[in-house]
Amino acid sequence: MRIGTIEVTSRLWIGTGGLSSLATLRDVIDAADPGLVTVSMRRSSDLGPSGLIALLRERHVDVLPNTAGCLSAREAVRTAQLGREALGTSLVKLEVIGDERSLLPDVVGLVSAATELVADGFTVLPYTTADPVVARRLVDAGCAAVMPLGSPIGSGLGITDPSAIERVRAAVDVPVVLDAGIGTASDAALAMELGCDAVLAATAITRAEQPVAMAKALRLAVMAGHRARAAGRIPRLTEARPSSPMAGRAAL
Amino acid sequence: MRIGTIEVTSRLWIGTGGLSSLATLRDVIDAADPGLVTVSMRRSSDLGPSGLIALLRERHVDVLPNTAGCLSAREAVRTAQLGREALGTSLVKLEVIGDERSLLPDVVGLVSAATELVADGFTVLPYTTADPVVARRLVDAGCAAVMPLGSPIGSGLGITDPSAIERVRAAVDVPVVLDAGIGTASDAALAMELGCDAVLAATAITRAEQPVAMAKALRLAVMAGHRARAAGRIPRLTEARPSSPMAGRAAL
Amino acid sequence: MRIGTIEVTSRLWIGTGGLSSLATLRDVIDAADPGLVTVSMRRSSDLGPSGLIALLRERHVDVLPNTAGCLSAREAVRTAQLGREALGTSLVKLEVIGDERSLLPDVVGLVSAATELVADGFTVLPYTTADPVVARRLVDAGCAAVMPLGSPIGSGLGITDPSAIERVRAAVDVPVVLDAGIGTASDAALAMELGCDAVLAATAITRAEQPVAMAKALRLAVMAGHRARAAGRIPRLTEARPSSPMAGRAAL
Amino acid sequence: MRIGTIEVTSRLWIGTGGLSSLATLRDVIDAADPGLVTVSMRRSSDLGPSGLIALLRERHVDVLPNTAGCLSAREAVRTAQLGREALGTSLVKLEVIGDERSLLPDVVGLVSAATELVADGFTVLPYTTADPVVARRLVDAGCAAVMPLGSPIGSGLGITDPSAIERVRAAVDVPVVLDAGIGTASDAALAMELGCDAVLAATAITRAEQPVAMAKALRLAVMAGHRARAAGRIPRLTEARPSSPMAGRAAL
Amino acid sequence: MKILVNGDPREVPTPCSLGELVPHRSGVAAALNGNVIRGMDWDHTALSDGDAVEVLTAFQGG
Amino acid sequence: MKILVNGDPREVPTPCSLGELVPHRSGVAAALNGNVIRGMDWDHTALSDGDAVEVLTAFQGG
Amino acid sequence: MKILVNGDPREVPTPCSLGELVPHRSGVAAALNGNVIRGMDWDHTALSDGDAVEVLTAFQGG
Amino acid sequence: MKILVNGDPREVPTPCSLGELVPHRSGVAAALNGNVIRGMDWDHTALSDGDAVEVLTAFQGG
Repeated sequence: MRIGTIEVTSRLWIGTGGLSSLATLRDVIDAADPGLVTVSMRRSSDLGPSGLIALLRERHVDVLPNTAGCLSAREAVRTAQLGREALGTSLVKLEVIGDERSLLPDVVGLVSAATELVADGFTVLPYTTADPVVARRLVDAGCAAVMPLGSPIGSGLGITDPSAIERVRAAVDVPVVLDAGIGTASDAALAMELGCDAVLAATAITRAEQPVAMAKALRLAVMAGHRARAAGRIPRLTEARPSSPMAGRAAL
Repeated sequence: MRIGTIEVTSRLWIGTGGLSSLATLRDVIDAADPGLVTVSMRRSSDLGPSGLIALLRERHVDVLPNTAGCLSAREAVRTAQLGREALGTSLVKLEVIGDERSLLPDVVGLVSAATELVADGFTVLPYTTADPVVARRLVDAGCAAVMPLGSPIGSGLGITDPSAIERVRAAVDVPVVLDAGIGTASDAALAMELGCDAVLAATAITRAEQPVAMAKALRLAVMAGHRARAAGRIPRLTEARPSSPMAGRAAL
Repeated sequence: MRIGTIEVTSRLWIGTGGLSSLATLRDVIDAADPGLVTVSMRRSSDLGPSGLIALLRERHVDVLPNTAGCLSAREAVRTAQLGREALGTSLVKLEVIGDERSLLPDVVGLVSAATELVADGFTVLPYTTADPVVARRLVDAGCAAVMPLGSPIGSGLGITDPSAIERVRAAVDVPVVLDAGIGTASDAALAMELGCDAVLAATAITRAEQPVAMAKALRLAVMAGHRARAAGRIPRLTEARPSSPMAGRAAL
Repeated sequence: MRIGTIEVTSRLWIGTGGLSSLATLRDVIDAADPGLVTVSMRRSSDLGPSGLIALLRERHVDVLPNTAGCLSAREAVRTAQLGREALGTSLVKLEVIGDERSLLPDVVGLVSAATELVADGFTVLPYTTADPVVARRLVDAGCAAVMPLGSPIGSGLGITDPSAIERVRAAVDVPVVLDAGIGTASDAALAMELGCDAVLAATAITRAEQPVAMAKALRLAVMAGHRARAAGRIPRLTEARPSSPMAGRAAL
Repeated sequence: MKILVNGDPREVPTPCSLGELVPHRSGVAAALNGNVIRGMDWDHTALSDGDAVEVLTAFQGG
Repeated sequence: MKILVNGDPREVPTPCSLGELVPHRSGVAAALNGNVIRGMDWDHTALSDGDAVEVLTAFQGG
Repeated sequence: MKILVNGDPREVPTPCSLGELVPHRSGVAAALNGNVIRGMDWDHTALSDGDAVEVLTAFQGG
Repeated sequence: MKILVNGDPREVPTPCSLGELVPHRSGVAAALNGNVIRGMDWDHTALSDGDAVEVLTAFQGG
């Protein structure tokens, strides 16, 4: 799919937080074959670039700097600008956190930060609630995609309200990327079946017992869910429906 | 996995009822690469073998005759014996239907039919409720696997009580194959994540808008769920957990 | 409702296990105004009657001895007979436990024990799975009611598969009493809305922080759910439906 | 509870839309004993007061005018002002609809309309999403309560994401009133168990087969849920926990 | 003169105040060209040709 | 003589064995009056007037 | 003689009936070697050396 | 002079430009007293006593 100026092929995107080593991250990237890889902007102790940047360049992955931890629109806008300077990309995963405990977005601050960053030439991908009205406001503000949460960041609760994701999908015509809450493969498949264009998984991979194996599992799950939606699932029936013919049964 | 005397490699099994043509079934089989393929025993109008048998031989798939539609242990036992005669296999998917509307199994009749068929040399795979106590009785009776239902046959409701499938998994050491209820990819992935060894899909594939595409999707989903279970998913948390470091944030 | 020879008016039934004192039990009984009160049969250290029996007589409640903890039909039948001797009632809540960890019933043993006790003149109320086929077998065996579980005993998980309870309700014409799993008021209301005639609550009351207050809450909840079912609820819609008129809006 | 200057005793609030006659509404009011009754402002064909106003005065109920159907902050503010003029109350249930199909609120417009109305002396009760961050913004703007939706207006889907309601409850110290989505008694009980101070039911009552009976059921359900929360429910356990003593079992 | 009352055109004598147009004081509210006019001000609020008046009351609603 | 084959009445010559009635050996199975007869036994299984024969094969099924 | 009462060994005089062992009639029930004995029969039910007697009453339970 | 670099006080020679403080150009970004300074401007951005400089790079994050 197209995100701003770049073509993103893989529908599994990954976050990189929580892994013990860059070596494991390399293996995770190779297993996940991610469409985009998120990073956060933090202080450099030696005032130089991190080893992470070298690794991402080595693996030729497109990087998506986020504004994780920003508690105001102003802070998020400046962090986005620093990300652009350091990484040479106009992409930004915009987070304006409204509550440090639940890490849920502040959608009012989010809309204003998105408006400001779009005007500044950014390709904005906002982390938002599964609210179709807010999603439409973000698209009207010029966002290139919307990233609704399935459940709180790192909770692994999956998609607590699937109908909300379906409403977001129906409300906008930009890519919808399920962000936050994915716990395992079935959650990722469900996200795609609900109409998402991609899934971002961070904790689900990085804190799994075996991150590389989970990366592979999620990659398969995203493909499975995407194909299943295209295949047109059967309707849900409250009654049973025989899968073997009733006719031609023998009298025994 | 081992089912009686045969080694079943693929963890996606398929039912064949509901497809319009054998040509489509051939494509579905090729897309699903099924471990086993179920068929039902019905009257032959010309007293000869069906074209289905020829197709299954041509594709070299292992066939699993069922006793679909049988309303008593006696009827199911005889149908199983006829399946063995016609198809030259001792495998049987044992169904003893207790209610023609919900197509739920009669577990009392099921246990007695299973006992009789095991004594007659069959490798019995019973379609049963997600009841761990019944499952253990079936294994004690000599069944080679248990096939609990996720929801009613053909309903596409998925797995209405995941904890029940987990209890069946914990109760027995033979293969557990999720039977009935699968609607789409995420259902199949969930079944594997709950500890099933395989998934049987019939209506989900045969009545999908595009059966071949859904067969491919379910094949990927079963692999995804199987790997995800092995990878060790993250715990479910009621609180959020940051996926980006809190330390090193800039003062902006 | 009629249970065997006795008329049970209240639709909240209670178990008595887990309370610290008989004094609290007295208050719980007064708050719950229970239709039936279950007790278990255990060894008498002084070979005399327990204080519990005196209390139940004092409050004029109908007692329902159970066969809790019995792991075989034979043990359950004898325990039922001892209950009848000690308490002078032919009512029995029949439990045949199939698994000491999940405390789920062994439905095969249950049907045979029920058959034997009915022949011996008992009014049998079996604790069973939410399986409509087993429920009908129990009714065919002469049971006066069926008591399907919502979720495991003492788990407080409520009704994990509401559709299963609805199927049991549709399958039999004797009273259906939701047994096991109730955690709080909404669970009890839901049970009645699904068509149950009564709810048995034990742990939900006895291990609540304030047992007497919870008893009162469940009493109200059972009434609420019973009336709500009779009132005929609105259908579930995937779309919104305005509750204020669209016509006559001002132009402002 | 206290809402602005008035003391609201009953925890069941009702909407009045959808009933065929004022006579039925009178009976519904008597059965529900509502804390507040919502009305909408519409054009008067004879330029005079409606019969509804006379009825509400006769039954001595406190009225809560809403801004239902308003698609902008400006329209909602003016409708609120007209409601105050016509009904002589400073209470307003503030609705700013963001999507005519789902009738979900536009939370950005909602916060600005709430701010304006608070400055104008209103006691504002906003209909909002189950978003704790938005809820806190509304309280910071001076709202007297927050009214999160359980599911879309008139859908009868109940509370699709209970954890979201719990988060709203934890985020604010003003009354939380569950608005929209209630279908039947168990939904209302659950809302109170999640920590809501009251429940607003409209369609659930007015479009039930028997509105008066459902009003009574919801009244009981709200009481049940409120008491159950206070009583302190048992924890949810994945394992069973015996409700009968294991000790003292006979050897039979 | 011609004014709009609740969206419908209506002929009223000149001069005409909002108070003359709307006989009641209680249970209704009025807006003139989108601006809410308090009841106390109706009598000395003169209507002009082309004015749009909205007169609302309470109806059953959720 | 008259027998029932898959529920339908059919006239067959006398004598007639199950093997003569059912030409195929592979992919089909037969029951005589409710009892399953193995293929090897068909030729020396004589049919009698009024017998009910069921001849089954595999069809698509779940 | 030695018998088991509720699983515990106990010395009782010979002869001894079940009725002599269990003073109460109401609110209790007894089984002798696994067989339930009705109260009316306790007095003429003689106990023998090694018998296992279970005497139960009602306790709080779910 | 004394400035703050990533929150820590540091003594730097006078004069000192942002470019002199931060040796690298790629993979890092800098803000001076809260305002982002583009890399091309670092060399002619003089630091003053008490300035707060933030120098960031990319770390693993969700």
